[in-house]
Amino acid sequence: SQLAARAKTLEQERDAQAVQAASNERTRIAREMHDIIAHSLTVLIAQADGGRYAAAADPQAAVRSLETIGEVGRAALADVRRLLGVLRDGTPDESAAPGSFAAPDATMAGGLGVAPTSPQPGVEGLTELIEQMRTARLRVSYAVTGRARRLPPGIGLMAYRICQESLTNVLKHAGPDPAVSVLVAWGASSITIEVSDDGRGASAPSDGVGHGVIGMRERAAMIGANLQAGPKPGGGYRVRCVIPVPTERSQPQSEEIPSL
Amino acid sequence: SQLAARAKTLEQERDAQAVQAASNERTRIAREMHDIIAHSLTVLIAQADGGRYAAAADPQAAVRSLETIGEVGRAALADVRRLLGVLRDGTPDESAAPGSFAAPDATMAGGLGVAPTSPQPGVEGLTELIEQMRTARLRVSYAVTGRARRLPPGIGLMAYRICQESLTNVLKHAGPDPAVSVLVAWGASSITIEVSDDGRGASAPSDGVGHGVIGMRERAAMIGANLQAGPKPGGGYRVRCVIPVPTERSQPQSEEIPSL
Amino acid sequence: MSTSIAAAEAPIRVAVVDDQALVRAGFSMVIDSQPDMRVVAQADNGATAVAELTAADVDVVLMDVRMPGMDGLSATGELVAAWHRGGNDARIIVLTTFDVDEYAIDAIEHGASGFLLKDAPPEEMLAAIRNVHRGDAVLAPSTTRRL
Ligand SMILES: Nc1ncnc2c1ncn2[C@@H]1O[C@H](COP(=O)(O)OP(=O)(O)OP(=O)(O)O)[C@@H](O)[C@H]1O
Ligand SMILES: Nc1ncnc2c1ncn2[C@@H]1O[C@H](COP(=O)(O)OP(=O)(O)OP(=O)(O)O)[C@@H](O)[C@H]1O
Ligand SMILES: [K+]
Ligand SMILES: [Mg+2]
Ligand SMILES: [Mg+2]
Ligand SMILES: [Mg+2]
Repeated sequence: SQLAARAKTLEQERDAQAVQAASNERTRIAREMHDIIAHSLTVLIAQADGGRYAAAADPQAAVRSLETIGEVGRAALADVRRLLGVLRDGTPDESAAPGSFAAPDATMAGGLGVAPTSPQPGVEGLTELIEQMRTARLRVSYAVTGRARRLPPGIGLMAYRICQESLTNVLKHAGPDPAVSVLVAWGASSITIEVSDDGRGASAPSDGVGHGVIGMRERAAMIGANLQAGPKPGGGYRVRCVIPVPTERSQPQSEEIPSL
Repeated sequence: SQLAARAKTLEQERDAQAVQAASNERTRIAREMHDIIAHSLTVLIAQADGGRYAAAADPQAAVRSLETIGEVGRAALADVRRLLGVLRDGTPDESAAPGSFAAPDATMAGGLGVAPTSPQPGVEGLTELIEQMRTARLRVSYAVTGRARRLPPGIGLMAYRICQESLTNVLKHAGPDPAVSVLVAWGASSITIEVSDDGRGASAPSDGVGHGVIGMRERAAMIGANLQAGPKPGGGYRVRCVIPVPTERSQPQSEEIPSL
Repeated sequence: MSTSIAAAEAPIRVAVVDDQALVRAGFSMVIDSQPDMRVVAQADNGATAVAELTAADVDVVLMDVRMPGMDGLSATGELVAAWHRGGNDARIIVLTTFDVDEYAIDAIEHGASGFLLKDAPPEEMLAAIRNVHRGDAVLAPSTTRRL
């Protein structure tokens, strides 16, 4: 009967969604963990190494590094706490729970959705991120072209995460003392993020098990952005992501919306 | 009606299982993360503070702490990568150094296993969804206006979920034998989704605890879409969502992208 | 010899109980850097702590919650009971990484005098040690607000 057919469909859907929900949950958490925790740890390690070498000439450098490590470590632990809070009781994520509008969509947000206290970073957070990298003794230049405007939070977070992972990768893979440039270019209907360095590029050793670039590609694909990452022909490495964003004209509720 | 009741039961079961699966997964990961990452961060912080305080009397204490931090940080990073390997594909990353990571893989392999490869539904999946609803004796009309084009998967999925939840709500709340119309209108830089019925509307009983509409609103907000849902003045209920999408001109890699 | 009152007073004798040696070492460095306190004992789980601290000459114990074997809450309960019987008024501050609300109440019920997050700034930890030694109760600021 028709009712039985519908019932069967719903049953199958139910089972598939259970599997899908668990799997999406894992991927989502994996991405978020990677970007938050791996980044902090890399900064901590760079600080520890840097402070230790500098201490030979300047003992106070060791103490300054320890101060930074305390701060970055505490911030990372706060992030872990937030992530765990979400994991434990799903608080900020309640909406992803019951209802057929289930977990898969959470991936779109690029992460953990609404954080109760600390807002998710966006493009405006890049200045601070870059400051932090400079503290870790990375030479970073930062330029913004075009006219900045408000972005939907999911997109802003993604732009931030791409820079964060790319800069982390520079610290990890580009070799000693690379110069990096970060560029944010606002176009009429896209924003381009580019992180480019003059380091080891193609000759950097790789263990082939990284999750950073995969995560960036996944985030990008979710919102129809195009991401390229790889060594540059003349040396160095570049990550470039072109993210389509609503044009100012086409913000919701403009005149373009057909009236139904 | 009997149909609505049966559909509702199955829907609830399906949702409950998906929620349960995601929640089990979160609990498990939360435990792993706490044990691995939080412990490492705690060590790093304690060492940073200790070295800093001890440095006043013994400058070498700072250097020793920095050494320890470098080592612990590197081990933690290896642990994070192993955890990520497990999260992403259910197998711990073999190439990573053996270490403190206990065996969650048993749970994983036995349980929900490998990430399924089934593609997420998009706007093109609406035909089938509506067919399903018709099979379940719901009277649905379906119209598409404007020129359809490819959407980023995240946006297509969102459009699909909005229809799915709205039609589910019609089954649940609109009363006996409602007529529903689903409209998808492609604009130059937006896509509008509308699901409208002539059922009980404002007079439908509500227990005030639904997550469907809240979930839709949150997802919409993430990508800068505008969602309206509510009873219609003349009776019935309507959900309407205007989603900004890249214009055809502005697809990634078009001429608009500044060359960097 | 200094004639100041602070130096004349005996330093606060502190014990550190945590399953992670590097955490114990870090806390000990902070504590030992202070003129008015010093670490006199360490233990890496609850059972060892009970065995070694019941009769020890100690004023304040920093006690981790999650440890293999006997956890820090059970150890706190046993130590406080034993000290009470022996007329010893040593105090315990329970430390944890997470679960602030859950453990804070448990910790107090088990007889702890204070509760702190493990990553509380060192100044806060030092102040907590001095406060409970003086007889004041100490809760993590975030906890006090929620209780
Ligand atoms: N700035 C860079 N310079 C040179 N090589 C790079 C750079 N960024 C990335 N790579 C190369 O790309 C590989 C993949 O990067 P990815 O971020 O995915 O992994 P990872 O950094 O090795 O590990 P993870 O990010 O998971 O901790 C790296 O192993 C490295 O070989
Ligand atoms: N088509 C409709 N006709 C009449 N009322 C509706 C319709 N759709 C939604 N509603 C009303 O809006 C409320 C909220 O809907 P929502 O989807 O958020 O919750 P729910 O369907 O009750 O529960 P859940 O989706 O979480 O299983 C419903 O309880 C109902 O009162
Ligand atoms: K001392
Ligand atoms: Mg990386
Ligand atoms: Mg609903
Ligand atoms: Mg412990």
